[in-house]
Amino acid sequence: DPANPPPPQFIHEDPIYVGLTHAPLDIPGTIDKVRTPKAGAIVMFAGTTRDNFNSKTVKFLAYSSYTPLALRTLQRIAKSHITPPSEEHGGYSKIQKIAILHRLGEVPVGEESILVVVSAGHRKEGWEVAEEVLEECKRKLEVWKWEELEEGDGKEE
Amino acid sequence: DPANPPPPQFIHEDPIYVGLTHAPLDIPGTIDKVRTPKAGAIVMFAGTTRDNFNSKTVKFLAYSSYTPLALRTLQRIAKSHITPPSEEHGGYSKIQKIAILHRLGEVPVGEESILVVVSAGHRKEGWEVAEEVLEECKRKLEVWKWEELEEGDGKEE
Amino acid sequence: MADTTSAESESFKILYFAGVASFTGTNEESLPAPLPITELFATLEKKYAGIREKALNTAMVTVNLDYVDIEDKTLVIQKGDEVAIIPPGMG
Amino acid sequence: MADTTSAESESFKILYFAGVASFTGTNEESLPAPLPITELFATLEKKYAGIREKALNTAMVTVNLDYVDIEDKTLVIQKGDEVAIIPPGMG
Repeated sequence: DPANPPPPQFIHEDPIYVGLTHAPLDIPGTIDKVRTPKAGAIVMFAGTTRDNFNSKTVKFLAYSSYTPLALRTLQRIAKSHITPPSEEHGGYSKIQKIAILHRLGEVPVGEESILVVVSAGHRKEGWEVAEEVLEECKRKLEVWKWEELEEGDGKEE
Repeated sequence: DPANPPPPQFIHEDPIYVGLTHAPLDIPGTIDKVRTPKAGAIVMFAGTTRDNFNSKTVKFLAYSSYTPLALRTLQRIAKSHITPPSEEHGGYSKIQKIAILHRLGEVPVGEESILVVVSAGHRKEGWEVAEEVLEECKRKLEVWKWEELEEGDGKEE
Repeated sequence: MADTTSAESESFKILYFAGVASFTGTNEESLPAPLPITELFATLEKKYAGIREKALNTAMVTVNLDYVDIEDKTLVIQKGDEVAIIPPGMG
Repeated sequence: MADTTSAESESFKILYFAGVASFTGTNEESLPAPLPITELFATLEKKYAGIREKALNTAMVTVNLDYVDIEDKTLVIQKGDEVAIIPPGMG
């Protein structure tokens, strides 16, 4: 029922923050969740609804999920990247904090469907982990995309 | 004169937006500058002041610049990544828009000194160009960093 | 003692998503329990002819939020369990 | 005609940044023009003994916002020019 969407599902167990929500994603609020004096770098990836797919015009994307399982998967992915302090990273963790949010339901053209934000002591680790986390989400997250095309021939992925 | 800093210097020639300012960097405003229906990905890098450097406590970082030249360099770096539409990128440009901002003067611990934001049709190109642009800025930008350490022994880089 | 079991209490819940739900025409239904996990796909194929090849072969299965091996001969879906057919992710 | 030139009008502006400015103790000063670019570093070394090895050897030079080759024998800094010594970037 789009008029009465289920409540957002968030887990905030510092240094991880993950969630699924039908509301527009809050970029500055999510970045603030990973901010820390120990970080020299914050890397953010936002997946947005593009107006075209295989030369067809996209009206919107819609995402469905198996929410309790997807939330657990987000938590597991995020936690797996919080590693103990090590010599290699100057006595600090490879990354400091991580946030992953996925929007559900319709996501209009130009708006965000996923946010991955990582803070790290150094930029190299920030880039590396943010990209890894995004790819893991694409492969493992129990969230599915529906493309509503202008011609009406939506395509499940 | 920190009480009366020089005015910010911005160039906004869509699809590029670059600037140097003594004010805190505006993350959502900068992301909005690269937003476009043609993008499926927005990648952002924020360089932040870390509270430590070589095991010493950092009080703040301060940045000075040769502002007119640095602004010209930012514009040149940004423009160099706006390439013509190509077959390889499905008839679109490799990336859509790009924003680069650098803060000048004191940047307290936890705050941003540089923002690089790139929008692209696909995530691969977004990651690639954002990281390239950041490295070019580190190498070429006429901006210099001063680390104010707790012990008082600041170090020019 | 009176027989207090009903069709519902002797069933498990099964959830369908994305392409699988398009095939079944529903997101959720009840099926009779107990059911050995090894018989799940055959049971669904009997109900939805063609679903195995079209949707199940690339899917995974969870029982009560844990991924399971559909060839695990020791695993039997019990009444009240929540089973889900998980199609591949977004890629 | 009266001689209207002054020290200022016969000079160029030179800017120092970061480590170079720490060495010179100033961010900006005027030097007499014209000056062949090939003599710039020697002129600065005469004024700030040791600056060449400590700061100039890793620096680049701009004249009126354009990077120049300090070995370019055809290039002479003119009065009113803005010259800058550019230390290496942040790395």
